[in-house]
Amino acid sequence: MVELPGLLPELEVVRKDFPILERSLAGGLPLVYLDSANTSQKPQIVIDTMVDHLERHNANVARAMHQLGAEASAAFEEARDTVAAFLGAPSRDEVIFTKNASEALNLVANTLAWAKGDRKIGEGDVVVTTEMEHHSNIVPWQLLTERTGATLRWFGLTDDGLLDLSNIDELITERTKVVTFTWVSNMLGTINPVAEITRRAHEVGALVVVDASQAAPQLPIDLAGMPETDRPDLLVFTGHKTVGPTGIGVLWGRREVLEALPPFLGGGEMIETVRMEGSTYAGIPHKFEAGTPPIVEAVGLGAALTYLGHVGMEHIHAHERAITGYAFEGLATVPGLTVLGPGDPAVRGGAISFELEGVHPHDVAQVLDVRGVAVRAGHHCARPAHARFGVQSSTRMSSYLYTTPAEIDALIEALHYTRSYFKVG
Amino acid sequence: MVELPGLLPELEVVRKDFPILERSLAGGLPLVYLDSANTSQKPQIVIDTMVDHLERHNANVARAMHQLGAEASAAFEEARDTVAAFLGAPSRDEVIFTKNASEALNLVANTLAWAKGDRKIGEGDVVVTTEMEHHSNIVPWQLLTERTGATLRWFGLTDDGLLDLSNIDELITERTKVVTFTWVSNMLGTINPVAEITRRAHEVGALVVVDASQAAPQLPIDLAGMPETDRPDLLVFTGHKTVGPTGIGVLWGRREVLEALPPFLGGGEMIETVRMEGSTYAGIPHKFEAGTPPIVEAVGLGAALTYLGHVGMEHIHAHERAITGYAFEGLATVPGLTVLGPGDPAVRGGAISFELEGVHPHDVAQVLDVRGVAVRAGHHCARPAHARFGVQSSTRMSSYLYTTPAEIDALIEALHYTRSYFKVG
Amino acid sequence: MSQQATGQDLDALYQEIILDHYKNPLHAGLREPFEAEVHHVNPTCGDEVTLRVHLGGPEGRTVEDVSYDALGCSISQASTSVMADLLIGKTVDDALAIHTEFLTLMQGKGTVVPDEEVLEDGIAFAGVAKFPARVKCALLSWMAWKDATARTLEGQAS
Amino acid sequence: MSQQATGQDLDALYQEIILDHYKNPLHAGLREPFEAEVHHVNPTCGDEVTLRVHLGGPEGRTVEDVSYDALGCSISQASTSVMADLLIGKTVDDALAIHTEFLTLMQGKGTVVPDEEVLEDGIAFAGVAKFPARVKCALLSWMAWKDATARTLEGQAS
Ligand SMILES: Cc1ncc(COP(=O)(O)O)c(C=O)c1O
Ligand SMILES: Cc1ncc(COP(=O)(O)O)c(C=O)c1O
Repeated sequence: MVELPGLLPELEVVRKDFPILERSLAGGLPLVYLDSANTSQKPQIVIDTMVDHLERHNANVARAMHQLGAEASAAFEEARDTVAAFLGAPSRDEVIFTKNASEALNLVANTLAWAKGDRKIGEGDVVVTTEMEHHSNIVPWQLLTERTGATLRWFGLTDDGLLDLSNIDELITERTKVVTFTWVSNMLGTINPVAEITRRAHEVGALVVVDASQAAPQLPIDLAGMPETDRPDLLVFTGHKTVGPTGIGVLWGRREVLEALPPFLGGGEMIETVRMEGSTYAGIPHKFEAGTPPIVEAVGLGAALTYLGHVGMEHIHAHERAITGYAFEGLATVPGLTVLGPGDPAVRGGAISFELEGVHPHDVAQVLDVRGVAVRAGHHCARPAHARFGVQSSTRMSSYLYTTPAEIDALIEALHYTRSYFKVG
Repeated sequence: MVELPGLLPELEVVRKDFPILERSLAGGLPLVYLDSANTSQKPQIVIDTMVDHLERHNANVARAMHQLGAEASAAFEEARDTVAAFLGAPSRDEVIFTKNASEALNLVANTLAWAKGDRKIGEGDVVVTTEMEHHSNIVPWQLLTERTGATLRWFGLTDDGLLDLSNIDELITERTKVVTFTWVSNMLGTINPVAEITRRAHEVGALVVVDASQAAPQLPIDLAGMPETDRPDLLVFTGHKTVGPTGIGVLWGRREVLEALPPFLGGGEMIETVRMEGSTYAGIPHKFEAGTPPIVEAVGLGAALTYLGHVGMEHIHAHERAITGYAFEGLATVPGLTVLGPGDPAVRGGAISFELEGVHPHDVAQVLDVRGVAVRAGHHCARPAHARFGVQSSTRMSSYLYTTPAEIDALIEALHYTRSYFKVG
Repeated sequence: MSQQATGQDLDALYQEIILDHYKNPLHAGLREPFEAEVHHVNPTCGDEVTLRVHLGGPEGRTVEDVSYDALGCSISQASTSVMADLLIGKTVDDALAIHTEFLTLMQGKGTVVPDEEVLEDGIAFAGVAKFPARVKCALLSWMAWKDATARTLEGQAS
Repeated sequence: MSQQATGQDLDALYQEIILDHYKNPLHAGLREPFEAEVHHVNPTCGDEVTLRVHLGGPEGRTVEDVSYDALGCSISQASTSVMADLLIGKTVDDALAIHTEFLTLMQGKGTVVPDEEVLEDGIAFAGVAKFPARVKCALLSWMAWKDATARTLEGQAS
């Protein structure tokens, strides 16, 4: 086995925590799962915690005051504490559970449309996003600006796959109300300079919304540790990419901002008093959590983040870097293969999109799949970034804390095989 | 054991399917769970199906084309088929997964605000709801009408807890764009005349939105079997009340209506093509499913509805009626106890809210809880209905397919004890 | 795992003092004069309190009156009654100290030993701390009082 | 449980005929005249096709031309080529019958035996039916053709 500095020392033990990794695929092949940027696999402890909750503590929360209700409420609110600790959030009340990252981003865009006063987005206002965003951080802002008459603008990309900040002064102006961008690109792997952009946006009084869907799984985050000028106002991530279940996402927001925004969805839990003639609303976080929340999902997410905390986000980050570096070396041996995005693996996240000359990404992914190697092919919900590089789609490998160098070897070998299968080169 | 006509013949076998029912509470007491209208318990098969999915088939859907991805997508889309069959939906594409019933109702209210043409809600338009709705079917319409300048009106209630339809001609007029109401009240137990109200609303061209959150768990539903005039245009329910997990709800809508509505949340999965300058959207159901959907939750819901189907919705309905009738008899023996809602148990759903003279509902629930009997106390997210009857809160027992007559006996006994504990009467 | 109750705890929860205050609440009703009136709700269950505060004395730093109209369970009603009786006549600073003491007791999950010198009848609520779902009931009017007092002080300052 | 592929299936998927069409697509390019042009996308992966239909002959019931500009994988590209070659020159009714036959084959999960008389080179896609994720690739341009033809017929009717 290859020895790489930075690799998780107990990698084989970590892998044992993930039951799916023992699965074999068609033809008895072992699973080589390199699609973690799409969704991560789940450790046993997450599954067991959810099962225990469903089999022993299931009840609705907040509203039920019997023993099961108290247990379920405690477990749910403990999960909020865990998320707050994971993000280093200044206050637990600033943590709002949503169904995924997409809903969290839409929540912000929607409430800005209906906000009153300062925060309201309307004609003449500018919202700034970037060309490397996931569709979930583009479409909500398109809908918002189309519906309110505001203008959507965006940072372009350099040929290297970095944000092109050269025209930042034209984009971030007194008219700019919102600046939103991804911390780590799910396609290019790029890690963006959060502090720098946030500081600039704050100078003009714009709100900063950070999509941490790819950052939360692999980078240590400490909101309270950031200087206030550099700290985003709102930040989202999604449970299923941080070894948690589907059906749960997180919106963190600065208290004053959340308090100033109107409600998003109306219904049970988010109210103070309901009269037919009109209602008043609960304080944060409940104001933004209408209806029965994703209870067992929050409990599962709590277990997931606790698990990541035990392994250590610093170590996971180092592991991802080691694997990414190793993959870069391997990919360089495949003729006709071009990596999209930054060339230096040390400044990237753990997702690598590439093209293989003469073979369409679907066909690459298909041949890889038959060899047990699971990657993603397509535009990875980042069509504009693909368009920017003049490609319609790409193949993406993405690693995580359970990825081994041997799995990268299997990928590289399968890529060589793909070339020979399609008789290219 | 009491023999009641209508009781599920294999009740003890059914109970064995629900692991939580074997749990003991503080003091070693058995659990008497009478809070199923709040959330239902989960059979082993639902939990096992979710575990199997997470341990063996977990991947993102639609976008992943490797083996795990194909398995996860198939499981997810099969769940949609199961929901369609459960509702007797005319088409599977009309089934949209949301995070709960509340989101489904908000989805409709929100998209009506942004709709173009005929469906758009604006000044002069009227939305009609009722005084017996759950907050989740009031607040979204308050937000919609406040934000668009439309008017919210509502059906009142008779002293018997039925919808007061005497002024239906004043409420449902040419100006009425939406009529929404609950099929079964979660507080009063009332079963509303869906066909009659729908027919009237359709005569004026209004959209009919039915909240089936309490109906879906206990009544057989066959949308395709309804004459078109009587069939609601949109209908919602929530997974956790139909022995499924939290984090998943369902919106069913007539194809033409769903196609005419603009998108709700923007992001991955709901798009056709994304350009920075603007996007086009996928067809239904995906148009309304932005981001990674609640995958394992949909799979769990599929298992849940399949389970209910095996027991048989007709039988579950009969069981609920038998238990409700038996509970009515028992409650009548408790001095100072008044049931809210229709007096005839045969025309009610399985939720019974009541007052106990001289003891506040919280205190009732507290004493019951110490005896292992879990009920709900408060306004049950139906504050206006409580206000209508001049009460601030009530105690509610709600049964389900696993409820036994012996559990009702335990409730009644605990109510007698409560009276003696608080020295009333 | 369960922090919940058994039969004995029920008696700890519903102490005689609590039931007495519930049946015969002290200082109930809304009275004049007052500087601030607030309306607080427990959204979970619908318990409500409308509460007025009147500060007076030297520099307006004495709690001259706490009057209220409250709807709710025995715990929330009794807590309101006990609070009004405890705080009326105290200086604002002393009242705030009592408030803190009561809060600490309620949030202690049953581990805090109450100080009868400070809390008087309020020590009867020690048992409530073991019932997480009921802590909010006991705190409803205390939170309302703090809110109303803060508003009154703000009013004085401006 | 898995309906998925093993090594042999790969060769069934990527038959020589498919790879030939992929490398040398027939009837590619957008041509005049045409009555309808449509643009279809597979949102999952981004494959796209712009496709034109020209109907002519007696009562405009003959497929005179199918021209296209397509971006996509080998399966979607080859399928477009095979389709154009199959349908050009057929009557609309025959073409629709072929369309149905192809659809049935694709949706058969690998259980349908294709009729070479009807589908000609199209039988090479039998292996695709075993790859649920790829069925959409194979159907993209067929759906586009049907759409464009329907529009043309509507245009004739009005
Ligand atoms: C009648 C009714 N409507 C809507 C809801 C809301 O369901 P959920 O909380 O799952 O969104 C409920 C249950 O809480 C209900 O009983
Ligand atoms: C950068 C980024 N943003 C947003 C999302 C959306 O997350 P979800 O699909 O869970 O809403 C994803 C993942 O799909 C992502 O990679």
